[in-house]
Amino acid sequence: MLKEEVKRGVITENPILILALGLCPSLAVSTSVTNGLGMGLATMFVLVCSNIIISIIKGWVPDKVRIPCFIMVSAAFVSILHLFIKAYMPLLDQRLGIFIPLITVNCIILGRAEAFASKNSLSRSFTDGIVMGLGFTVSLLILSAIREFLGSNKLFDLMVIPKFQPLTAFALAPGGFFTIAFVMGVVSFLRSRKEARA
Amino acid sequence: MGEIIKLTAALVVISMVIGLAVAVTNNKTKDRIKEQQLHIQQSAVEAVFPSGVAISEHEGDGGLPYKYWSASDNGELIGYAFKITGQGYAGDILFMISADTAGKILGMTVLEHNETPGLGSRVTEVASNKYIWYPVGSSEKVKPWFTEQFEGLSCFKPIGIDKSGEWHKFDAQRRAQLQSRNTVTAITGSTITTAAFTKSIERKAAVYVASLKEKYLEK
Amino acid sequence: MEILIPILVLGLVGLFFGLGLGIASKKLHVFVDPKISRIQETLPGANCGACGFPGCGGFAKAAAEGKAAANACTPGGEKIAHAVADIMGVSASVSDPLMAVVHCKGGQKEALERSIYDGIKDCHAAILIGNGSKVCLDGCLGLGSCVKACLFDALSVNENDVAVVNPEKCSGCGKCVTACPRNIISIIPQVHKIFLACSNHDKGAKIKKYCSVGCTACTLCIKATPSGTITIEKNLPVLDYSKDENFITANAKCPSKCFVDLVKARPRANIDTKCVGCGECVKLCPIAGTIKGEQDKRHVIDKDKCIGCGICLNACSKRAIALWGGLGYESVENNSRLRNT
Amino acid sequence: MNSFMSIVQIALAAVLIQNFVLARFLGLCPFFGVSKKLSSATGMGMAVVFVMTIASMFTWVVERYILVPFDIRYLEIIVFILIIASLVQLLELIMRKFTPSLYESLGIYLPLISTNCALFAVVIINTGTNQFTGRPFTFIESTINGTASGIGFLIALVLMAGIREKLELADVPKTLDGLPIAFISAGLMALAFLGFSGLSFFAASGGQ
Repeated sequence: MLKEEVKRGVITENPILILALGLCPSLAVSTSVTNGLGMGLATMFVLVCSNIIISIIKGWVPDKVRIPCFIMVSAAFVSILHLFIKAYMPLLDQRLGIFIPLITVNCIILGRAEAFASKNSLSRSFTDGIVMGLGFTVSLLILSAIREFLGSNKLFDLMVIPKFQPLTAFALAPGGFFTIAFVMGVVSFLRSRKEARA
Repeated sequence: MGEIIKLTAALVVISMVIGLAVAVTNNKTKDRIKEQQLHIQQSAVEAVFPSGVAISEHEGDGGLPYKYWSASDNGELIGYAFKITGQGYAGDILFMISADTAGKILGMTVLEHNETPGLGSRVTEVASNKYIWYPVGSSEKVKPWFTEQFEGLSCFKPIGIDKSGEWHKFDAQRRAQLQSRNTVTAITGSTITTAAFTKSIERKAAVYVASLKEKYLEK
Repeated sequence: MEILIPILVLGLVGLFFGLGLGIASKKLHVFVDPKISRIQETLPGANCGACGFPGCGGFAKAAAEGKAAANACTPGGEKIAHAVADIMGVSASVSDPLMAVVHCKGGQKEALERSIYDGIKDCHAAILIGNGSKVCLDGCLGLGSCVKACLFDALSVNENDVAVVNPEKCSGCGKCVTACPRNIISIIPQVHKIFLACSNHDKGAKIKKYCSVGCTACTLCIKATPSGTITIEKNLPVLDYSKDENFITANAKCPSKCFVDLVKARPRANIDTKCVGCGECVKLCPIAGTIKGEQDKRHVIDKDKCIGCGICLNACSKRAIALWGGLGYESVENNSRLRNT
Repeated sequence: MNSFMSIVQIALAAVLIQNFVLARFLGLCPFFGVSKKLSSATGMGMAVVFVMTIASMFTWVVERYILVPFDIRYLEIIVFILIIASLVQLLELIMRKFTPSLYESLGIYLPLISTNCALFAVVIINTGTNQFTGRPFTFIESTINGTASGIGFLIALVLMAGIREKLELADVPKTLDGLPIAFISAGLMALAFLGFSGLSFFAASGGQ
């Protein structure tokens, strides 16, 4: 059952490439693989925790204040995570500086909270949190690998090809858009081929 | 009326519970964060001065800079270190610089910046020769070339910017020639970032060293 | 103490906004007729404007105030008309479900092209450049402006480069009618299965030169159908769908096959043993030679020639003729004459 | 004179040099969601400018008079989120009551904005230091920054909507249809906006 769930999260309902959720951090942070990994795991942690809490308190929160409460829950987890990273992982904090607070408003968390956690039981929202977080991290890694290699000729901050002069545009804003467009194009190509065969 | 109470109660309870959770974590991590920051600051100061030197911290008494470190080698004063902020391309760049009483720069290290990755962010780039399939590379501690090129220049004279190439690619003879002209090489494609360093050193460092020198002479 | 301040501050901010929202929702409450939102939920939400109101929101408001008829939502059809009626507590007379049809079937195989168009895939754009690439100035350009306009994905351009409507998906909302620059799409009741697939106004046989399925206004179809059901306007027959006529005979009689019959295979008439051979049916049958047999002997129907128009059914006093077979055949009880559309 | 110059520089930076969508990647989810039609794009853009201005004012006041004196700046994220979400809902109610016509055109976008990363980001930036004067944002500067960022978002959104409406007619390869082609056109626009990066009026940076 879990394998099927993971497949759903990573492939069929991948948050970035298919649902087009959580684009802001994925483009901003994917300039290096270590950043991407750090951001992916941080988002996964916050997503899972907020999914759990929201599925617990969903019945109890009056409908009028539903949105403020749900966002606040995820904001709380982000602040806790932010303090935790500042205290124990200063290097990561230096790199992901502005992007950690942005996790709260990352459309995935509120998207999943609204669409999924507020309607399903705790265990299902927990798995959904993990699965969506995994999908987010995987696609983030793909994006950042491409951008880091093309943009600054590095992978995990180690040089890759000696004489290759990197195209710095890929490390900048336009590169982000082009990379995600390219990856989405490939994904939709594979999907249409699979549908054609099925 | 009941609905309003229910509404407010929900919001208040949730924000209080969250307030508690975050406050507790903050308490637990507060001193840890302070310790981290101190540790970073300490290692920055050590990186700026030659190793094996006695470093002492001083509170600037009202004058500039409001906090600085002085280093002396078995009693004889070598120089001062202090933090400077330059305005880079994408915001402030905070860096630590040390200079001897004559204004000659001893060492420099970047503390904080959010320059664009791949361009301005190369100020902290170490000209490493480690490749992905040969990650071991040279083990000795390599200083970032951009800050290393400032060593030996004087902060009293204007610092020129040479765009012909990057310092870490030059041989010793070209580097000596640059040093004599008190110029540094710019990172390709980010002159604004390079200018941020040279300008703030010319203006701020020079003033700091001058005021510290007087204080030293009075003592 | 360290922990108390944040809790208090957050609690206060929460209180401030909780009260703010609570009071605001109470005091600033704008009376919104609950019926409007309930109606809105039942509507398809396509905002197609077929009901004449600005989108579903506009229609819901008008319906709740009783200004709009419950069945005005054509795409919604019966289901929604009944739902809206229940909410409003009025009875909803179900208007006939409608459907769009494209009055052209001259594609690559049939119609000549006078130029090769390789510009933007849009009929409006093609019209700007020398009024389209087809010799026939009224034909379908097959570039899909109607396809893009359709909200129900009912229109598509077939491999012969002519726009075709899928009756199941079409809700008759009329978006495509306005989208087609050549105005060759019209809305007809879904009960009718036959329509004229040509909108060319050229005189006489001129059309034969550039379109093998073009209508030459030869008026044979008018002769084959009861008077008044088909009239000629600017060299083109116009079918009057309000009349009780299934136009099967018109389709059969048309020499250049301009009509399109949505029923894949028509049922065939069959004479059983009750036949006394009175010969009445032979007189009325529009296709000569389909019914054979001598006087007072049981007559036989030639299955290939029979077009299933059902005229002989009523002519037979002994009720000896019945319609058999047929694919996609819909029998509509209350409409006797159209029973065999 | 000096503060006026920094206001113009802030506005310029927020609209052109560090455009919210094209340079800082903020607010992409609504950006790609709403930019299909020009009318909805302008509506959304206006709503964002409106909400950003009010949110900047509100959060600046809370920051200066509540967070800083009590030294609980680490609560920043939560308090701001609470303010933004409730503010948007409050605005929706107020607009529905007092300006129904405005509510008709902007109303549907308001819930969409409350979860918009750009809104939250502008608020966080307002608490940082003003890069032109080195000192923290003053009240006017933070409001101008909010409005200018909103206008930057509006400009990018309207440009994008214009392009995407033209894209409907072009024959895009099947695999790139939909979002990928929108991303490519956004990438090209980002490339164009990169041209503004060197732009700075008055004194060169670090002039003061």
